Amino acid sequence: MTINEALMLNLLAGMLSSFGAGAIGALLCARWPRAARVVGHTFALLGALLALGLGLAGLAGGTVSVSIAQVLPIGGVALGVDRLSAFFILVIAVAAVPSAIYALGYTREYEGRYSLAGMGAALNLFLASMSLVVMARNALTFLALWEAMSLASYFLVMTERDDRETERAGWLYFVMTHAGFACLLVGFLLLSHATGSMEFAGWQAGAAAVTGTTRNLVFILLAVGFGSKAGVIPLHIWLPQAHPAAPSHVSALMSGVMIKLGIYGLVRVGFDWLSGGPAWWGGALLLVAAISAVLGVLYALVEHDLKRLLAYHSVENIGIILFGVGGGMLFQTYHLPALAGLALIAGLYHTLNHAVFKSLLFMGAGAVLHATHTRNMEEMGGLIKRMPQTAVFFLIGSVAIAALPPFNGFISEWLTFQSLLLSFQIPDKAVNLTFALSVAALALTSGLAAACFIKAFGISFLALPRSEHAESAREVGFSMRAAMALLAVACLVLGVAPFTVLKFLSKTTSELLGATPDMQFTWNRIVTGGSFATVSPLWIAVALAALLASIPITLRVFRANTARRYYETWGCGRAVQTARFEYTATSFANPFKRVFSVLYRPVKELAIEFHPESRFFVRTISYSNEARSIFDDAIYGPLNRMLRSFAQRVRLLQSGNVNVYLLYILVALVVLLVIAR
Amino acid sequence: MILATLLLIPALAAGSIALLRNRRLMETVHALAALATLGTGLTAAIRVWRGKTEIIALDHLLRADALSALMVTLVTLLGAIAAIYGLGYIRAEFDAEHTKQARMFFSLSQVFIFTMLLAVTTDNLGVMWVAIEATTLATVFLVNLHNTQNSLEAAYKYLILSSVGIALAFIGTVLMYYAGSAGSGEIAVNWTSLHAAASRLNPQVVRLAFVFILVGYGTKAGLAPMHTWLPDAHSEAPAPISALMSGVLLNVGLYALVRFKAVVDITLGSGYSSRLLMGIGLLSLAVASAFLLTQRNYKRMLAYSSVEHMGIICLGLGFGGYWGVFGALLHVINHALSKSLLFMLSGNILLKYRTTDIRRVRGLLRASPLTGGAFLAGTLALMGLPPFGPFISEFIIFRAGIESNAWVAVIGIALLVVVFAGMLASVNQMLYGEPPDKLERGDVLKWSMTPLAVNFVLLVALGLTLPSALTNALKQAIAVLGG
Amino acid sequence: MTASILIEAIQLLIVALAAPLLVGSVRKLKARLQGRRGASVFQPYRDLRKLLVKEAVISENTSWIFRFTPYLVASVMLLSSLVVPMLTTRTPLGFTGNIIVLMYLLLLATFFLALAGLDAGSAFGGMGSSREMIIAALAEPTVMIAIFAIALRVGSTSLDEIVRRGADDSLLLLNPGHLLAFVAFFIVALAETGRLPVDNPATHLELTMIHEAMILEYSGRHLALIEWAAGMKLFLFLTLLSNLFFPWGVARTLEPLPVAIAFAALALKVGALAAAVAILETSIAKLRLFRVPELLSGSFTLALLAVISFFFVR
Amino acid sequence: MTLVKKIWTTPVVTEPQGVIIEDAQIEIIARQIDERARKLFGRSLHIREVDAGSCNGCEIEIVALNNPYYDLERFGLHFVASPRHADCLLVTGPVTRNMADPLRRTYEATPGPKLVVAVGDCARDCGVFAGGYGVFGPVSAVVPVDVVVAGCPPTPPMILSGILAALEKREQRQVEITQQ
Repeated sequence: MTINEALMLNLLAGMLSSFGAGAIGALLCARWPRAARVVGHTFALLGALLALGLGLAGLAGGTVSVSIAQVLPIGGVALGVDRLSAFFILVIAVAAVPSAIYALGYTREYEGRYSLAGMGAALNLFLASMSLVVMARNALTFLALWEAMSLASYFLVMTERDDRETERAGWLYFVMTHAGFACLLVGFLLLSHATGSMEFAGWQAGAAAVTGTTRNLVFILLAVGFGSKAGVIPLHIWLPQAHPAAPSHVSALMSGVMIKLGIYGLVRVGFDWLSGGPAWWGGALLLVAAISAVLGVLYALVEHDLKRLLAYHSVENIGIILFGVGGGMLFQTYHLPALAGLALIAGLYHTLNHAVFKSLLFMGAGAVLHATHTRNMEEMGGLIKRMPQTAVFFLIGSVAIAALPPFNGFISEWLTFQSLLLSFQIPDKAVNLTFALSVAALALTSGLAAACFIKAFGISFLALPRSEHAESAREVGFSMRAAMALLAVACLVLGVAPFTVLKFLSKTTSELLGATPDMQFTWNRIVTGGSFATVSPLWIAVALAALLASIPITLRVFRANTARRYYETWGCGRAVQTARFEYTATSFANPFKRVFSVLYRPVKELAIEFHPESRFFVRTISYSNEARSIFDDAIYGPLNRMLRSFAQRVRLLQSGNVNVYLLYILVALVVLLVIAR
Repeated sequence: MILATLLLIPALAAGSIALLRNRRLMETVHALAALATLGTGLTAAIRVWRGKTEIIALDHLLRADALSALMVTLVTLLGAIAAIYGLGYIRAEFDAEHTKQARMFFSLSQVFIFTMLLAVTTDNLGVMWVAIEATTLATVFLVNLHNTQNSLEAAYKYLILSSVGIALAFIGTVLMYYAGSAGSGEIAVNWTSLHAAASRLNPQVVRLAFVFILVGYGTKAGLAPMHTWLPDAHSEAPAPISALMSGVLLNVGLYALVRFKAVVDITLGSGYSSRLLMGIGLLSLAVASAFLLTQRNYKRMLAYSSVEHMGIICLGLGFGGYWGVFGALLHVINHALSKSLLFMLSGNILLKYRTTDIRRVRGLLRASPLTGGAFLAGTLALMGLPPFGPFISEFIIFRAGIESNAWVAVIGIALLVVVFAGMLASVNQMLYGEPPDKLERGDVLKWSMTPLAVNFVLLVALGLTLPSALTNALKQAIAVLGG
Repeated sequence: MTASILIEAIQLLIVALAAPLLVGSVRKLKARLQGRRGASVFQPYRDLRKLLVKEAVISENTSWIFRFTPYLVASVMLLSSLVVPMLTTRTPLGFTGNIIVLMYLLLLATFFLALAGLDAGSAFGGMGSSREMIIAALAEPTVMIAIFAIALRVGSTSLDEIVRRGADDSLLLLNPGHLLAFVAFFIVALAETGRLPVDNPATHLELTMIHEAMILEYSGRHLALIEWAAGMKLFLFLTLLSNLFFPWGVARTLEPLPVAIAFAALALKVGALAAAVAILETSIAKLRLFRVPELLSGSFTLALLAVISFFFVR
Repeated sequence: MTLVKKIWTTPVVTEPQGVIIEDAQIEIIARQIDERARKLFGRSLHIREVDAGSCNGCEIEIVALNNPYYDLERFGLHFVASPRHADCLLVTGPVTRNMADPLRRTYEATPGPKLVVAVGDCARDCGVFAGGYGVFGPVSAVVPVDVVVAGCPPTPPMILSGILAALEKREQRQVEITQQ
């Protein structure tokens, strides 16, 4: 099927007008919250569906380029869709469609409390700017849309605005993202100065001429800028603050999609704009990937705020994606484009997968929050009985993010492993070793991620409710469940039928790298590196299902006792079981905290209040065990303190004394006169 | 002739208001005069731009080229907006018992407009100097309109510092004149003559003169370290006046500076003034960022933000080249629009909350949605976010910067991030959260706010597009400056 | 084709049926080493049969996860038995996945087992889950690096390929990297299957339990499935150890004689490894929980050395 | 190494089946248990010990069952950590007030079919503790008892034979094993 440009253009126009209508419509309905909610989200849904179409059409080979010289000076607005853009539009849409559906129900309780008009407008703007930013084809268009995206998401983060914590989170988020933007700005300007063009096409053409320090500087700046959006460690600090503060469908979008645009940028930088660089670029990315992945999951492990835990997992997953991207860059450096393609496919596939399961998980967390009004896992428990469907969806998300078969996370992580393992073809011992350590880091990450999601699901959903909130929780409404169901199905489909995506992805990377990736696949099987490795996700799923079915049948055939008797949990015969007997999230994480205490540097506090009569009777015990963030202690804390103390010192200049002020003028005059000579 | 009319309208209005007793009549005269000034100003400006010419009147005393036209447009436009907003604001601030203050306000406002217009339309450097000194005198009383201890102190500092500054500028002007006379016989104290003779000036003296002018008019433009009067004066003045002082008056100071720069660049090459401007621009940015990081008074916050933006404009001028100057001029417009918008809104907030303490202003978005929303938009514009004008002008400036002096540009961008962090924290604090219990909901001065829509629309328009008319106008202005 | 299906069926049966025997044998050998007579090697079969006729007492607090887990765990082990090359170098279903797939399948089982541990809300179960997961997580890097070491040597991560090419390589044991990887993998196998010195499968003390603590709530047929699966897991790991590192005697064709020889070889190799496990378990004490990471990092170092040695010998 | 050497040189100390060293009963009992248990539990019996208030004398004897001399495991008997895994409860001691409820719960927690063997005089009739203020009563007052093994404490062979008796007389409750 050939996709003509008119269709693409129509889809693009339709998408933009839907988002536009949503934004304006929501604002117009400011007086009627319900109408604002419905209008805003319905148009968002429509726009997202059209974006889905646009993404698919683009992946199928459709291209479009729009340029409007009148809007924005210096080159005007330039948009275009190639396969890479189309893929990211698809990623955006895949998360946006369920998010819009979910939001319809989720935001119902915001009516009368928070501005639904503002929220609907911001959501539409957010979706529109995200879909457009990946289509940008010159520097100013990209930067303007990039900032618009940050701005819209900032508004969304600030939705629940009464909270001081939200305020701080919004501030930190916007400042970090703006700092990242500043890096991008400098990087873009340097690159356009060096290549003499503001157009991306010009960069690609002129990149070869950019050498030496400028080239490296551009890479570093852009990597830092995009990295801060992606949330790689140590630029991640905004993520665990902003994601919990935002409404859950927004967290889903931010975590599932927005941070991926950082990945988009990195892919563009590495494979398109600068098209390749020295080995240390890729090596640095691998290092960052390893740190982000391992530390991300470790911080998630000790986190008991469900949404914050998920946010840390985004850091981890960005790390996993970066293994693919960084590995791809290294392969490219060593002129192994086929392997670079494989690595990039792994990274991009994980990008899509993460968008799917992380959105699912955030929505699940949102449903829990909706039902229990708490994000603290220590107050949950037993929700699987009260919210059975949500529990199933969350479980599917957990299994998928833990990269276990037969769900989607497994396939992309498997591909990542393969691409890392195939690195032995590079004839450089130091690089080989880097890859070997990356393999270890990835393996550790996946093990820890599994542990973390056992905690997340087990503590929140299983056993007895730990608080009255959890006790009285009820299943959430239809639209929320429908959205989660869609994503859960997507997790499975992407897990058992990866060929659907790989087909497009291999074309995408071929387009980018000019070489076919080192993999073959059919509808039921993926082979990488010649015969290096195979996997048949479909067969695994089918065989597992068949065996699962056969065991009960076999048991029945052999006339096993099928009687079941329900009785209390075994607790050595103690009289009652309450939720306080249960293992808590803190205790679950404790071994990890001890083993990795070097990284956590935990601060323990134990306070026991004894009975006044006897020390053998305890009145209250409080125990807290907090992990401290190295990065706050080592980077951001000092930076903040330095800036503040600098500001305080400068403030002393404004003493209020006119004589002193006059002195300043005099000093300025004298100094300038001295300089001027 | 049109230039004379332009100056005459505010002058006459000021005189007549001073004689009036009826408050309503005062208001009418004030508003009509402002609108008339706007009409005349626009006509004059358009004539200049259209005809690609300059208007000379009163035997070269008055002269408007493309750069003047730009300034005239800004002064009259913002003057009109502030005047209309001022009607409501003054009504709310000064009841019938305080008609004296109201009269003083209306009358001095017109004087203020007059002096600014004079400063930007005269060709005579001496007259310009006098006009700029007169702006100080006009505004000093406006700053002290409330006649409190704080406002008196602010006015006093303002007067002293501005006068010292302007005295230095006088020395600079004289030196400039001397440089001209010493080099090539007698020349008029006109900018045109000086400009024509620029290549023949004595470079050593010009060097010296420019330092004096930079410090002198820099004081008026609020550049660090001569900015110290600014936060006090701007925060004490009534909102419409702060809006004009911050949005326009600073630019008038800068205008004077730029006029001399054009001459100096011909004599010494652009490197000399560029270095000084970049240095002082960066210093302004740094000082402002430090103050913005720990600011507790929103009017002072806006004032320091002005210092910051003047710094950015200086950077743009310093980076030079077509795009550097283009960006700087565009930023002048953008800053004027956004800052005046914000200062007028700060008047609303002050009326509503009766405090300038950021920590005591909570839940603005909830308490007065319209004011809050506009305030948010304005600060976003000031912080350089799309889709507002400053985003574009800052982009253009820094693009020029990377090409001419990358390190300065990078430091500038880094300082802007600090500014961003500081302002965002303050704005967050004000906009969100629960408003104080006793505060009643709703916006104040609803109808007076309507002209602010002009600022808003223009800001968005400039953020999204750059009309060719404007580009042409700026191009002509750059040509005047020899860019 | 028929032969391949037959081979698969045989493999499935071997794992399913021989797993309890393997457990019984290890126990018997341990008993003898401890100076006891011990139960018959067939005792595990009896235990399983008995458990199947008993009723299942299930905690009221549990959900379907608790009941589903035993079936899943057993299914995963059966599926794994189809993937691991046991008798021949060609497992027809081998294409379903390479060794990484196998490891992730096993992790899937552990995942659900740990969830089930938390399901009843008992402190023991939670404790077991937590400990099981930290060991599983820490073992993971070693597994992957050991796999990397093997993959480097044979140029593949496909289990069939590894066995086939390994069998061709007569100088296998002279390769230092190979031996290092073996030791590393062996330690990991002990950790993964819950053997000493990481976990004591025979403990009665809740506070020292890891695997046992998770399954403390299970009874009847559920317990039977889990015990059976644990046996199969041990069997699978020992088979992997023997066939990946000592692929002697594995049949290259599907003819009856080589397959029979392969069967005998497998029995011998697994038997020898089982004996090694038993001797090890008798001669060393269980490590404290927080010493286990040191053991695992030691094994990780060995595996990494194996990889490094490849790059430097190459 | 010394350990391995020791293992190597120490003979098997478990008495072989068919040789009576100290108490001929063991062998007989063992064989009987073998047969009975095969019928009901398929030659596999998992035991959960419950100390319901004992002086721990009986426990010492029970622990002795695990040592290489008696080596209970060879008969397919095995002590387990959870009543969920158990087929048989071995209860010792007079049931104290605090232990009555836990004992009942343990019984309930054990999946059926199940046996209860009360070990020791105290378990039978509270022994010397009868009438104590903390004593609730004999085991039979709390849970249905299949077999009672008398003795203070009973010897390991007696306990073994108690378990055997339990297997034999499931239908008839309350059997007593006393030293002959």
